[in-house]
Amino acid sequence: MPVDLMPASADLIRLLPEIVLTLMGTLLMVLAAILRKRSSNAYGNLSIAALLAALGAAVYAYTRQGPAFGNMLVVDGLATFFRALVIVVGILTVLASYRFLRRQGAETGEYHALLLFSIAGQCLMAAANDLIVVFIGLEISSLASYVMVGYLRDDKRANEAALKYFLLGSFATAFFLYGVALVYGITGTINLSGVRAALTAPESCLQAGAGSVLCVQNWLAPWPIFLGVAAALLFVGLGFKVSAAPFQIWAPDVYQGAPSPVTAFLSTGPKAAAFAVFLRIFMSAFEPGGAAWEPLVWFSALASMTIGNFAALRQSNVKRMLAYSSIAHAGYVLVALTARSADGAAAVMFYLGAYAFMNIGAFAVVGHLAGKGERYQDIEDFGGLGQKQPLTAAMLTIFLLSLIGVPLTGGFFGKFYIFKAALESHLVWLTVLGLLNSAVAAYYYLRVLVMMYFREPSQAAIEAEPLRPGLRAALLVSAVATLFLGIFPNWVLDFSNKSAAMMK
Amino acid sequence: MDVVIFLIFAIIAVACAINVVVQTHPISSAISLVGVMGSLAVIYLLLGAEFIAAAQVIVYAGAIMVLFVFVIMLLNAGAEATKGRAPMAHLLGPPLLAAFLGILAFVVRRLFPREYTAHFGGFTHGTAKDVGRALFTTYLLPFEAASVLILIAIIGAVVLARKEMD
Amino acid sequence: MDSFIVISVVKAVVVFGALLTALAYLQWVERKVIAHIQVRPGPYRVGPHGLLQPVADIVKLITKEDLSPPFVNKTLYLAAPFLAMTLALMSICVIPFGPAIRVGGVQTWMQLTDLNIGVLFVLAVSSIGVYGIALAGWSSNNKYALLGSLRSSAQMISYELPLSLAIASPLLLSNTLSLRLLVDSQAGGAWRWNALRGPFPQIFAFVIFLIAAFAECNRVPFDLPEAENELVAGFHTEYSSMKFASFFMSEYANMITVSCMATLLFLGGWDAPWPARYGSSLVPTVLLAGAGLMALYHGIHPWRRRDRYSLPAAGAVFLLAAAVFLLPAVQSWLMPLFWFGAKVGSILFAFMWVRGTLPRLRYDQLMGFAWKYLFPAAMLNLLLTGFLVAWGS
Amino acid sequence: MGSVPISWFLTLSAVLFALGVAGFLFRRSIITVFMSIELMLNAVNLSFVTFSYQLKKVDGHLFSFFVMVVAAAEAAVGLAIILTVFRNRKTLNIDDVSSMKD
Repeated sequence: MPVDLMPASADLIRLLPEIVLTLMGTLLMVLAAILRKRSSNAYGNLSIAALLAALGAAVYAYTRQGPAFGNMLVVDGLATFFRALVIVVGILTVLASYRFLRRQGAETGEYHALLLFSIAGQCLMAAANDLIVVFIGLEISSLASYVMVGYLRDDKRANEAALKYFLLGSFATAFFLYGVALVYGITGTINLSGVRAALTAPESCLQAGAGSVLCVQNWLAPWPIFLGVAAALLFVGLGFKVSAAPFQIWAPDVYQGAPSPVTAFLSTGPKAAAFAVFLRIFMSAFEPGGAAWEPLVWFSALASMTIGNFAALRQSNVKRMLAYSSIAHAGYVLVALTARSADGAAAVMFYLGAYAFMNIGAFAVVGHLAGKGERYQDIEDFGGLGQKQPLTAAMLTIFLLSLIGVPLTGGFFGKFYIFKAALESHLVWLTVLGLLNSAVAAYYYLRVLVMMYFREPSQAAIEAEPLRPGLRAALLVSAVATLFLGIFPNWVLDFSNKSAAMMK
Repeated sequence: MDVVIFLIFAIIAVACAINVVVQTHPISSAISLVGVMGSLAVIYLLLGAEFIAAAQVIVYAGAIMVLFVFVIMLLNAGAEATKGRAPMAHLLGPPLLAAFLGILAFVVRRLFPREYTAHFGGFTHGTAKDVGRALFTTYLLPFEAASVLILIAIIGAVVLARKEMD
Repeated sequence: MDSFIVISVVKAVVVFGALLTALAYLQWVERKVIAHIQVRPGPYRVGPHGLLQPVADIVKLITKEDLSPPFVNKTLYLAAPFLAMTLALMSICVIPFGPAIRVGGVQTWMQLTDLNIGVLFVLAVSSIGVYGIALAGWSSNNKYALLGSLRSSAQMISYELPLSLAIASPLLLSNTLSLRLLVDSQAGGAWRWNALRGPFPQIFAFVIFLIAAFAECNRVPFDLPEAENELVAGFHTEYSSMKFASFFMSEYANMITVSCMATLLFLGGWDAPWPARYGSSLVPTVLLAGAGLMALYHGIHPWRRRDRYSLPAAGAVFLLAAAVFLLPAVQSWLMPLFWFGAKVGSILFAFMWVRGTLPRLRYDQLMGFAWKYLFPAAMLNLLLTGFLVAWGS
Repeated sequence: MGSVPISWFLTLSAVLFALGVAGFLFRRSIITVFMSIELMLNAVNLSFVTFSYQLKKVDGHLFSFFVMVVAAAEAAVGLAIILTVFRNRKTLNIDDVSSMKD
């Protein structure tokens, strides 16, 4: 009768990053109760230590690759890449948060604990090989970020952002779940390897359960329709998380209302994790039914790029502008997904890596300049920053140039690989439209640059305090990483190519 | 017999669900939603999911909806204003929704031909024992992850709803 | 099939008849107990020793004017007492009162219906029981009623947790969710009852269960929802006549349900505390005979004149009952009923005793107590039990 | 007498889901909007349980169990967010909660 409930040690090692993050998050809460200090640097330091430990754990788990927990989790190149990416995003977020939270008098243990939990959820998503684990990872990550968005409770805009993010997020989650239910009915399993096996050898009916749609339909009915509906529903849920059109409406309000470090985190961490899930579901499990979902992604990619870029043109609020630009960037990544090739998958990984650094850097500068209570967010407020704070302005220049896609920055190679993969899959029109879009995008990024270097100092630039060590470290790391990816892309590219090839 | 039970509770569920949507007062919507949940619990029993049926009543009707009713009473929420809605939503909404419902219903109806049926007692492996065994063996990882989720929910609720920021 | 329906109908009539009578008389017993704690006689006028008082109360409640205030939300205002009463009576359907019996060659259980998930059913019904109170307070459109029902909702949600956790530990020992099998697993004497048996006696869980049950029934010292000195009458301020009586009866029905649950979960149900061969079957006879003799003695030397007839009559009834318990033919089904009734009765007496003794808690103390002490204690108990059960198997 | 076609259960689930979507789109009270999401989750649970019956596997029950756990967690956080919004704005109408515009 007694079953051996203790999982094998190999399973635990493959789950190590999540375990480390969760334990440290809990420890932070306990510590906050013992220290009885509302606001302290110690929480930030501890969470940096936790994230570094988790990074180590992720690398260590990579040395012991393979499936875990009955194939619910799989540690491979893709998982490790995205785990490392979200953990690094977490480190940068914490570094950028020190001064920001101090200014708001809100550097509490809970903030850091929630951040750690959220990252743990994203790591779980990156490694998940079962839709139920994906779902729970997604919810861990989302619930923690809902709270983080509304963390400054007395700020009206933050409340509103949290409410919108929460309502639309749960709405999208319900669609995702309905998709999961249909997948379960069609294939009799929701394990992604199982789904793939059921879809590749469907006529045998062995992989799927005897009662599944695959068997019942007996190949008289057009089963790809069902699969298409299931894929569409899953796409709604994930498309929301990556703010792809037409599920992008929440992004501008949430990015604008949330505290700047949280915005930086939201626009990179959850997005990267959701794309990891995207890759696993669409490039691996649903690969056999690829024709059913390709038009969907094609349309969404184009819509995201166009809506994002053209709406960004009209914005005067920089946070809002960056929000629209992040919608556009999700569109570029979707272009690579549409390619449905190993090269495309590798391009997705590379692009998200580069994008994480440049976007966090940009938001960190915005948060730095915004001052107490985030008063200065207008594009005018960047006037004369180059004069007053040359270092900050130089960093922002690097990030913005990378966002445009200028050579020698990570953004350039990211876009290059994406469009290369798209062309190789004969998506000529999408490539052309994407390139046109990047040209449009250059305009609104350049506007900020012009403002910084060719205008008189604004009130915000005059009031801006000098860069504190934490923020400076975050900016330096991001800038160096952006340039590194732009000058030596091969190191990361080789890894992503290898992982993408392994994914099948 | 099974068909009759199904139809009775399916009709109650749909009627209550419609009521959730058309009632203007949140508390009427909440009570209707409890009605949906109760009738779904009976339908779960029909499908042999006795543990889920009990969990449905305990968790959904007994905990989540009580929380809703509690918040509605706490905020003393009144009936919602009927004016000032976006005209676009009203014009485009119903046809789009009907289309969506049509497609969805068509697809799920096509999933299984008519000869695939369910009757009470056709599936008896939904007992607490079966669910528990699967929960602690096959689904151990999601189970543990779900506990983290609940921890987050507690922390989050406390962070947001606490009185002072001191 | 036909006999099944007939038996079911008969059982339903008997159970609900007995239950409703018990509800009416529980009220009388409570008034008497409280009165004796406070050294006064209690109801005395209607019938001998006030025995007809419940009848008088019912007549009064039915004939009272049925007020329905103009400012209430009609539908919910009418639905709330109905809901409270229905839910309170529903749990009794799955509660077994005794083992299988044979009546006229047909074997049946002293239970309306057995569910595999009987415990979950009771939990489910009790978890939605809060709606009756919440809706009553809300629909009354009265701030005191609203406050009362807000308090009540919060209180019931909070105490539901320790209650469920306390239920979980005996379930671990008994390894079943069916109430009937639960009793079977504890058969064989008091040392096999979940409250006392090894490897880990559930005596703490029993105490936690009782405390939480007091709160779930809104009883003193947790009767905040109807604290009359601050909230008038709490959630049922606006209710009168039979609608008020419904709330009142549902409270007593809930008390009976939780007492039955405590008996089934922790005290071995209808199982005698020690086996019949050591004379446990003589206990009711001895007790009843003792009571009968005492009544006869007091009848011979009455304090008051009227007792000259009533007490000997009562004594005769007791002696007759004592004799009935000796008949082997009825002993097989009367003994379980006696033990079940005795255990449930003791717990109900505890309810009244506490009401006569303890003061009411303040609201924040009440919530703090649930979350800071009761919940961790229940959790700890469950963990220890789990470890010991796993270690033992 | 007789048994119920599986497709009826699925249709019921789809109808409830669509009604949830309708509630989400047309209601203006934040709490009702949130309740519509719960309705959608309930519809999904019915699908899970139905497929579980059809496949004669218990897994679907587990999924709907996890959905319930998640729904409970979401309810706690969501209602807390609604409370903070109400505290700052004294309104529960979703149209009044839109201070940020392009």
